[in-house]
This record gives sequence, C-alpha cells and structure tokens, in this order.
Amino acid sequence: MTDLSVQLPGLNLKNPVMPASGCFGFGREYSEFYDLSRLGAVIMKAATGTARYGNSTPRVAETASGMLNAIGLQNPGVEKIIETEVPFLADYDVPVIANIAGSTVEEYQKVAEAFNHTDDVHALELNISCPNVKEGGLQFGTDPGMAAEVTQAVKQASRLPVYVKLSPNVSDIASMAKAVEDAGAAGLSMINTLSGMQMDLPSKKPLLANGTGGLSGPAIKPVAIRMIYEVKQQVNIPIIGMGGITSAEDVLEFLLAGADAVAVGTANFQNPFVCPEIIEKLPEVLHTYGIDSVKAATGKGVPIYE
Amino acid sequence: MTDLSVQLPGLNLKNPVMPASGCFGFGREYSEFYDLSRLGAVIMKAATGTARYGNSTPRVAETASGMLNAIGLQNPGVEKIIETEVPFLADYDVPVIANIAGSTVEEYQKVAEAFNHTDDVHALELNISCPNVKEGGLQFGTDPGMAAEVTQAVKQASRLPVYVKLSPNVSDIASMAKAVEDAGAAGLSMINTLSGMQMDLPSKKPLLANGTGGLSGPAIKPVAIRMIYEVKQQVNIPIIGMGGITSAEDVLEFLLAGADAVAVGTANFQNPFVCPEIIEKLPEVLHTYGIDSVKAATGKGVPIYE
Amino acid sequence: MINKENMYIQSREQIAEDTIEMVLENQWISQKAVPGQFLHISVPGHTLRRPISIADINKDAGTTTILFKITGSGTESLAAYQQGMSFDVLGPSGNGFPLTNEREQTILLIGGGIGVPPLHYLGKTLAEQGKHVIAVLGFQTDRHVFYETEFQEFAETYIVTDDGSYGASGFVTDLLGDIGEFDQYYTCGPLPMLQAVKKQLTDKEGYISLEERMGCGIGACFACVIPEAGTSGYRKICKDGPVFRAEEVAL
Amino acid sequence: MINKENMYIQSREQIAEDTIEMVLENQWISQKAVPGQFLHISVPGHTLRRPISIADINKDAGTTTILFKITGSGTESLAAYQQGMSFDVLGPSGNGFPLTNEREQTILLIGGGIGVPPLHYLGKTLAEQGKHVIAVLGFQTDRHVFYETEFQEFAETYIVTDDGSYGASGFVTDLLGDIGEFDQYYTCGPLPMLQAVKKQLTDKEGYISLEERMGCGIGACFACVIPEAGTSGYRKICKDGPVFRAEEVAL
Ligand SMILES: Cc1cc2nc3c(=O)[nH]c(=O)nc-3n(C[C@H](O)[C@H](O)[C@H](O)COP(=O)(O)OP(=O)(O)OC[C@H]3O[C@@H](n4cnc5c(N)ncnc54)[C@H](O)[C@@H]3O)c2cc1C
Ligand SMILES: Cc1cc2nc3c(=O)[nH]c(=O)nc-3n(C[C@H](O)[C@H](O)[C@H](O)COP(=O)(O)OP(=O)(O)OC[C@H]3O[C@@H](n4cnc5c(N)ncnc54)[C@H](O)[C@@H]3O)c2cc1C
Ligand SMILES: Cc1cc2nc3c(=O)[nH]c(=O)nc-3n(C[C@H](O)[C@H](O)[C@H](O)COP(=O)(O)O)c2cc1C
Ligand SMILES: Cc1cc2nc3c(=O)[nH]c(=O)nc-3n(C[C@H](O)[C@H](O)[C@H](O)COP(=O)(O)O)c2cc1C
Ligand code: FES
Ligand code: FES
Repeated sequence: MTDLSVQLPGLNLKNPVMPASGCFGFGREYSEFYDLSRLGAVIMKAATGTARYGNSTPRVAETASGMLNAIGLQNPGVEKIIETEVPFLADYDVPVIANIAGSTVEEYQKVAEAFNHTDDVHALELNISCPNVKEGGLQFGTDPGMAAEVTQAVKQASRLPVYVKLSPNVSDIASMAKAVEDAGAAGLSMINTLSGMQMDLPSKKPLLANGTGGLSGPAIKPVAIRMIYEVKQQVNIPIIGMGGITSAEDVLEFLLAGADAVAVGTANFQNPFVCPEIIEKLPEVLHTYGIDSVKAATGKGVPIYE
Repeated sequence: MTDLSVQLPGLNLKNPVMPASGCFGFGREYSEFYDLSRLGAVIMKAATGTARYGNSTPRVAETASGMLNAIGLQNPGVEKIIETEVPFLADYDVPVIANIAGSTVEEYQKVAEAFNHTDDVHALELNISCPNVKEGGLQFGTDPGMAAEVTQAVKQASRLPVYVKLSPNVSDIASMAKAVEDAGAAGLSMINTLSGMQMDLPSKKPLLANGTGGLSGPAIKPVAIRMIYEVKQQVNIPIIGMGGITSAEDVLEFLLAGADAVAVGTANFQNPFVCPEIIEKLPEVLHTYGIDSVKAATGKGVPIYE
Repeated sequence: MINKENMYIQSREQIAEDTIEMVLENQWISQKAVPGQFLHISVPGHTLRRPISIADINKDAGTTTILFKITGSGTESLAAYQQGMSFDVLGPSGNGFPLTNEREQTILLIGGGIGVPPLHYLGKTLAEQGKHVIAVLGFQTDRHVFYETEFQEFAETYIVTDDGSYGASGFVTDLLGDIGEFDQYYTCGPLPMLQAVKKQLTDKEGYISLEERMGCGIGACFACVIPEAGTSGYRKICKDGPVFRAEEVAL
Repeated sequence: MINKENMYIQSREQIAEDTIEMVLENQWISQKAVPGQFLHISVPGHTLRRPISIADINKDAGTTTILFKITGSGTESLAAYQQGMSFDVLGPSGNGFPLTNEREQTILLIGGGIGVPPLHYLGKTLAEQGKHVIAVLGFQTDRHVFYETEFQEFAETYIVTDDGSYGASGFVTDLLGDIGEFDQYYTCGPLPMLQAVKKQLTDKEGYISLEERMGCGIGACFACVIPEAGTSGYRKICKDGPVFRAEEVAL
C-alpha cells in the first residue's frame, strides 16, 4: 500500500491534496459533489477583519492555459466565517486551514487572533500578497522585511502554526522564504498568482475592472516548480506547493521539486471532482515511478535531498 | 490605407512586427520560407565576446501553452557574426537589431564596440538577463543599479541606439525601466522569459540539463501585458513588446498596453510564416477596432495616453 | 442539484448568422432543468467553462436544446462540434424563472439577441400553464433573427431589428408602449437593454436574467457577482441567479 | 527544401503495442523525401512540433508512411487522428542517410524500438540499388515487434527482444558477432544502444540517426545539438542531422 499521509505542523493529512484558497469558497458548493472528508485538508477563502465587497466585475478573464482573477478578497469577515462557515467544515473529518488577509499588520493580527477562539481551524495560511494600506500600497509580499514583520506579528497573535503564502512576483523568492522562516513561519505555501493583465480589444481597456489580476492555472506551473525547487534548497520548513496542478503527475512533479503537500486551485473550476480524482490516481502514479510514499517523493528531485 | 509604419530611434520600421532574439537564428533558415524584407526588423540571436557553446541537452521542454529553453547563449562570437551573418541580412531591405550579451560589463562593451564597425546593424538590444560572473552570478537584470551601469557602459561604447531588454523576474519592473531610461536607454524591449522549471518524472530530476529555463509562449502573455502597461505609465522611451504573441489580435493587445512595436518568438517554431501572416492580417484587425494606424494604437489602453 | 454530465449532440444546425442550435441528449439534465437555468460547458483547450442557457427541453425524448452565438474562441470551438460528438457540462445550473401558478395572467417576454433562448423554454412552459404570453424579441438585423415561428406557437410575437431590416425598426423598448396590458415581465439580453427595460417598467413585477464572466459556475469563487440593490452586498449570478427580481439588483 | 504542408491520413492502424502506422497523402513530401529525413508534425494544443521519421514512401501513390509510439501527450493526441483527417507538417526535414552508389555491398541495419522506422525506407531503397541488406531489429517484448515481414521483403532479418519473448533474447549488440561480413552499418534507436553499437563497430564505416528535443526543427534555435567529436563545437540534429557519420559526433 502506498502511504499518502503527510504530517505537517498542526496538520495530520491523510493525503497531500487540498483545494487552494479562493478556489473552493468554504467548501459548501463542492460538498454537493463529493465528501470533503476525502481531502487532505481544506484551505478556506481569505478572511479579513471585517466584511469586504471586493472589486467590480468583470473579475475573471481566460488566458492561454490559465486565467486571471481580481476578486478583491470578497468575504463576510472573520467573525461571520467562524460563526457560519467553520462549523460547516467541522462536520467533516478534514483539517481546516484559514487563509488570512489584511491591509495593515493590525488587521492581520486581529484576524489571526479571532481564529484562536475556535477548535475547528488547525493552521493559518498568511496571504501576504495584499497591498499594505499604511505603507502606501506596497505589498507585504515583495519586501522581505515587511513579510517578516507581519509573520512575526501574526505568530504572536495566534496559537496556530502559521504557513506563509509567498507571492511569485519577486526577484528573489529564496530571500522571501528565508525571511519568513526566520520570523517563525511553520511552513510555506507557494505560489500565489503571478500579476497579469489582459486588454479588451473592443473597449481598448484592461478587461478586468480592476486592471490587473492574478494569473493562475497550468500556465504558471513551471514558475511554481522553479520557485519551490529553489526555496527547498534554502529553508527547512515544509512547503505546500501549488500553481497549475491538474493531475496526479503534476502532484508528483511538485513533490519531487520539494513540496510536502499540494493545493489545487483553478482546476476545480474545470472539473469539480479534480481533487478526489487526483487523490485516487496518486498511488498508481507514484507506483509507476517506483515511489512508495508521498513522504519519500518530497524533494527527491532536489540535489541536496536526492 | 492603414499605416503600419513606426519610427523608433535608429529604426524605420515599415511595420511593427519583428522576430524575437534567439527564435530566428540569424534569419537564414526563415529566409527559405519567405522574403525577410517583409519584416519590420530582424533581431539577431545573442552575440557574446567570443564563441559560446551553450548548455548540455535537453535544452527545451514543452509546457502548457509555452515552452522552457536553456540554450545558454550558444553563438559563434561577435566577430564571426559580423563577418558572416550580418552581410547575409544586409541583402534584405530590413533594419537589423543586434542582441548583445556578456558575463561582465567589459564583455558587453566589447560586443557593443564591435558593432560600431558595420553599417548594417541599426540598433542594439541589450540582454541584461545574463548572470554577472564578476558579481558572483547575480543578474544584471534584477538589480536597477547594475542594469543602469551596464546600460551606461554600453551606451558609451556604441554609436547605436541601445534598447534594453528587461527581465520579468523582478519585484518592480517600473524601477528597472526607469533606471535604464535614466542611464540613457533609447528604448526598452520587454519581456524576456520568466524563469521556470519542469521535473522529469522517470529520472526524478529537472528535465532541462541546465535545471531552470526561460518560460516563453502564450502562457506568459498576461505577465508581459501587465508589465508593459505598468512601465508605459512611468517612462517616456519606446517599448518593443513581446511575450506569447501568436496573432494580429495579440499585437493589438500589446500596442494598446503601450508597446510601439512587437517581437514574436516562440510562435515561429509552430508556424515559420507567423510573422508575415500577422503583418498581413494586422490592417484588418486594426480596422475592425476602428484604429487607422499602429502609431494611433500605441498606449491607447493606458489611462494617461487615452 | 448540479451534476457533471456528458451530453451527446443529437443534432446541430446553424439557424441564423453565427448562431448555432444544438439538441443534446442527457437524462439528468432534461428531467431536472427548469426554465432560466443554464449549462456550464467544458470546451477542451479552454481553462474556463462557457455558460449557455437552456432554450428548450423535451422530457420525453430526454433532450435539451441550446442556442448560442459564436462570439469568441470558446463558442467557435463548440460550434465545430458535430452530431454524435459529446461534451462535458455542469448542470442544470443556477435558479430559473419563478413560475407562479395563478392562471389567467398575461406575461410579457422581452428578449434581445442571444438573450432570447432562455425566454423560449420559459414562454413555452408558461403557455402550458395556461398563461397568455406576449414576446417582444429584438435582433441586430434580419440575418440575426431566429426562433420567430417557435415563439409564435405559444406567444403573440413581435420582432424588432436595430436597422429595421425585419419586423419593426429600433429597440425592443420602443414597442413596450403598444403592447397593451400585462401582469409580469421576464427579460434577458444585453445590459443596456435590461437597464432600459427596468427603467421603463418600474411599476411592473419583473424578472431579469443576467450574464457575467464566471469562474466556477457553482457559487464558490465570487467571480460573477452583481451589486444588490439598496445594500453594499453582492449576489452571485451563477448560484443566486442568473434570474433576479428586477428590483433586487443594481444594474 | 522544407515546406509547410497539409498531410491527409489515408489509413491509420495500430501495428504493435502503443505503436501506430499512418499512411499520409502529400505530393511535395512524397516526391522530395529521402531515407532518414523526418516530418515535424504540428499537434494542436501543443507548443512544439513532434519530429517523426519517414518510414516509407510510395512516390507513385504520393504517400508517406510514418510509425510512431505513444509516449506522451503529443503522440497520444496524434494517435487519436482518424482516416480522412489531416495535420500540418514541416518537411521533409533534416539530412537523410548517404546512399552510396557502389553495388555489391553488404549493409547492416541496426534498429532499436521506435528507431526502426527510418531504417525501413532506407533498407528498401538500398535493396533497390542492388545492395545486400541485413537487418537486426530489437524490441522490448513480442508485443512491441513490428514490420518484421516488411523488412524480410528486402533484408535478411533478425529480431531480438529484451525478454526473449520473440526472436533472440537480449540486445541487438549480442547478435552483431554472428552476422558475418558487412561493409557499412546504419543505426537508429535509444542512446545506450547507439553507444554500444558505435563502440563495438569502431572499425566499420557507420551512420547514426540521433534524437533530441527540438524547438524550431529547422536549425534556427540551437535546441537540438550534439557535441561534435574532437572539437568543442556542436552540430544541430534537425539541420545537420539527424544522420551523422558515427565518428563525427560524441555520443
Ligand atoms: C447565465 C448565462 C447564460 C448565457 N446564455 C447564453 C446563450 O444561451 N447563448 C449564447 O450565445 N450565449 C449565452 N451566454 C453568453 C455566453 O456565455 C458567452 O457568449 C460565451 O461564454 C462567450 O465565450 P467565447 O469563448 O465565445 O468568448 P471569449 O471572449 O473567448 O470568452 C472568454 C471568456 O469570457 C467569458 N465571456 C465572454 N462573454 C461572456 C458573456 N456575455 N457572459 C458570460 N461570460 C462571457 C467566456 O465564458 C470566457 O470565460 C450566457 C451567459 C451567461 C452568464
Ligand atoms: C529526428 C527524429 C525522428 C524521430 N522519429 C520517430 C519515429 O519515427 N517514431 C517515433 O515514435 N518517435 C520518433 N521520434 C521520437 C519522437 O519525436 C518522440 O517520441 C515524440 O516527440 C514524443 O512526443 P510526446 O508528445 O509523445 O511526448 P512528450 O514527452 O509529451 O513530449 C514533450 C516534448 O518532448 C519532446 N520529446 C520527447 N521525447 C522525445 C524524443 N525521444 N525525441 C525528440 N523529442 C522528444 C517532444 O517532441 C515534445 O516537445 C523521433 C525523434 C527525432 C528527433
Ligand atoms: C478565483 C481565485 C481566487 C483566489 N483567491 C485567493 C485568496 O483569497 N487567497 C489566497 O491566498 N489565494 C487566492 N488565490 C490563489 C490560489 O489559492 C492559488 O495560489 C493560485 O491560484 C495558484 O494555483 P492554481 O494555479 O492551481 O489555481 C485565488 C485564485 C483564484 C483563481
Ligand atoms: C529558444 C529561445 C531562445 C532565446 N534566446 C534569446 C536570446 O539569445 N537573447 C534574448 O534576449 N532573448 C532570447 N529569448 C527570449 C525571446 O527573445 C523572447 O523575449 C521571449 O521568448 C518571449 O517571447 P515569445 O513568448 O514570443 O517567445 C529566447 C527565447 C527562446 C524561446
Ligand atoms: S462563477 Fe464562481 S461564484 Fe459564480
Ligand atoms: S530544433 Fe532548432 S536548431 Fe534544431
């Protein structure tokens, strides 16, 4: 029997596959397709301090082997999420990760603190791709100092392990990773979307109301693999890998590059069953390449772990 | 009649479409398919100070709507290029741009200087995505200070206008653009490839012998459009846009985002006739969207130019 | 409940300029769907599914009819599908038009272009319930007109074209004054038309079917929202809609 | 000269495990191609073309035969193409095997797996020139063997399988001692086989056909290089090859 289980700080995963934040809502819609207990974990949509209404529409655009989104963190606010969404997920036998966002360090802390009051969330995923209002819109996610600061602050506020979700829109991903590792991150989640844009020819304007959007899907997989491979050689905390996964073969590619577990985002839109289908296929794919557990695959493609 | 012509420093283009560096060799192979005089310009493969033999194979991999390459700047060296390749292109009625690369500022200068001695090269495209050997492999292309330094040095060594080709693997593309503008760049060329990787499942190693490679093709188009749109609002020098172009509609998208002209790379591999086919289709596409010249389209989608 | 289903193309026909009609076989969809719902169609080579309304259902034959216009790369690929081929859909998706049970009502359908299809199955169903149905259908030109005779089977039907090349000339809203009395309206079409209709018929109970670019199509991604009237909130078109009471949403 | 051509599938057949034979109609290719050249095939949905050798030509019928193994997503898509469909190729590409004109020679062909196809058209052509042809063909198992009878038509043919399930057991190189005298060899197959053959037959004039991942397929991108023996330079497989003199390249 192929062992699919993975133990990460705060998370006992029966398999390494979870839906990515923002691509799965709070699980309700997908629970009508399959039993969420089959998943390795669930990552909830981003929670902010108070309700956010997000950007104007259009919020999504299709690109070659990918898509752009500029949802704008629409969510009912952390209190409402704890009240109505977390209990729904608690009914399933699946670890829950809360993705948290904010415009200031204080907002991040507030959101993190709120999740201390429920037993049904097992880890935080810190989304640092949000612009920092106080610092004039500069992203936490592109400056190692700011990333470390918000990581530390959230860690202080929370009793949960903190996975920091790295933005790929940086010159030096390894420095970002090391900065948040030093600041106490329990793990990394990578990658978030690449910043992109599409022009609408009839209107001669950017198609998305927000102008730019985040590029996701198979198009970005090579960038994700490269960044994970690079980071794996420089940090010692686990990595949840994501970016364009659509198949069990893709999962193995992420594991070999250094991921300990993976998240699947955009592919849910094409096929709502993609996560359980990948989980079911994974043992066979591992077997084909002579690997007998997920743990044994992690980092196998990276020189120092070979 | 739709006016396709574009005047850029050193370059009188009859249309805005040229093959991208490294995807067209020195034009010989494609000249067997069509008359190179139909092109807006030709950008030659990178030239270095002396012959380079490049990386081991495999050098390319296919990705979703894109490809990775790690050719490693294989070229016969600048002297040989001037001796045997430039005269071949001089027989066509088409401006020639020399793409120049090096591992040290001195090598860049040497290559730039060499092109002073031919009348058949009309501009330089400075490829700053090469690792700087002296600075321990740090890329010129990700540090504004180093990019400015090499731009200035090349400008001093050359009598030709210098277009600086920007790497997209940076946190802040506008700072890079401004740095090279201030250093005297005549124009920008953007974007070069995104750094990426693919794992080979059977061998459990990176597929490319070099490990990482440059991601090109339609997959990266949204990143290119976003970066051009961003840079256009902050610099006043012209932009040659590239990244995933396969059609005349794509060209218009680049023009609206702020490109003055465009280059087509990866698409040549799928369809060797892609450049002349795009040029032929462009007037009709401009007409469909009510635009009567290429010049009028440039930057039309960018707020400050509307 | 939404299923992921394979639908087989029983027939495929071009019925107007760039407009394709397909009759699709599938038991689940044909038995479950109600007027106003849509199919979320997977088009190979495309990241996102394409939402297309249900234009007719034949429960006995187990078929569902869709009509779509070729407007981009996805619908172009879809149009190339031939009889006997199949594609993957999520459906039936969204909430349909409410079907009240009071008889003797007069219902006005106002459709524009490719907004006409969902009104067809709706009107047919309302007529079967014994309602009097009036349809005002707008198209660009005579080459774009479709389903006139199909509507005439159950509705008093008026055709308008932008350029007057067929039927009346102008916009659907130009005709609304001449229609006589009606109790409710149902409308679907381009946004400017919906806005004009809503403005002109403020005193009537009305239902609007909306379009927006979608990600998931099932309510999970928050891509397809429309501002709720009178609040700072949003409704999801794919799950809460695509049909809304006219006063419920801010167009 | 390489053209961009449409080729129509006249027939398509699975001839061994995961191995497809296609006969393709196209005048340009069938009139111009020589043994050892390849087609660079465009597979929709894929960025890069797929290089596939020419396995046979019928000039009169204007047809070209290819044989390919399903090894990944591109060849899988290609395998799904049916009779009557067409695809876009660049070809004929590369340089073929040199065909010397001296008669009375004995030529040894050494093929491994999917390296066998180019040797078929080569051997047939050599036999037509009056040469004596010996073919040693290696396959994984009996299920993978193909074209045995086709080779027997012009060559003294020996089959080897890795597991001995058909013909001799072992590798092609195991048989080379038993073959008797020959003047030249031509080989194509997996790299380890080519290396072993080259090493074992250093005293013979030999030609090797090589494979490498390609970008352009026409010599412009420098993707498909092989180190030149004795220099620090490279040769391009797509343009200078795929066939090289054995001593010309460093395997
Ligand atoms: C609930 C609903 C019902 C619809 N019913 C029909 C119908 O019955 N017949 C019909 O012809 N059309 C209908 N549409 C519009 C149809 O979905 C679009 O025309 C189609 O998605 C365009 O795809 P494309 O590949 O041709 O265009 P592209 O421009 O290539 O599409 C790019 C992306 O934008 C999206 N998109 C583009 N236009 C629209 C639009 N108007 N609405 C939503 N998404 C869009 C596409 O789905 C795709 O994700 C409906 C839309 C919705 C939301
Ligand atoms: C000159 C030449 C002649 C060939 N002749 C034949 C033939 O007659 N029959 C046959 O079955 N195969 C032949 N091959 C190998 C064939 O090209 C590959 O099997 C095929 O490209 C694999 O594509 P895929 O989509 O199935 O695999 P994938 O792994 O999905 O392909 C991914 C990428 O890698 C490339 N690639 C993978 N394997 C190879 C390979 N061995 N050689 C070159 N590129 C590769 C693909 O072209 C593609 O760009 C030949 C290769 C060359 C270079
Ligand atoms: C519609 C959409 C919404 C997303 N929302 C969030 C979010 O709220 N928080 C977050 O950290 N990432 C968000 N992401 C990023 C994904 O979690 C994931 O990192 C990214 O999409 C790459 O994975 P994929 O290619 O599998 O989609 C979102 C992505 C998409 C497509
Ligand atoms: C095979 C290959 C080789 C390349 N070589 C060079 C090069 O020598 N110098 C350079 O500046 N860019 C080089 N590039 C980058 C292209 O010029 C171009 O910037 C990039 O590929 C994006 O355009 P595309 O998506 O149209 O290919 C190369 C790209 C490819 C695919
Ligand atoms: S499309 Fe995802 S919520 Fe409507
Ligand atoms: S594939 Fe481009 S040079 Fe051979």
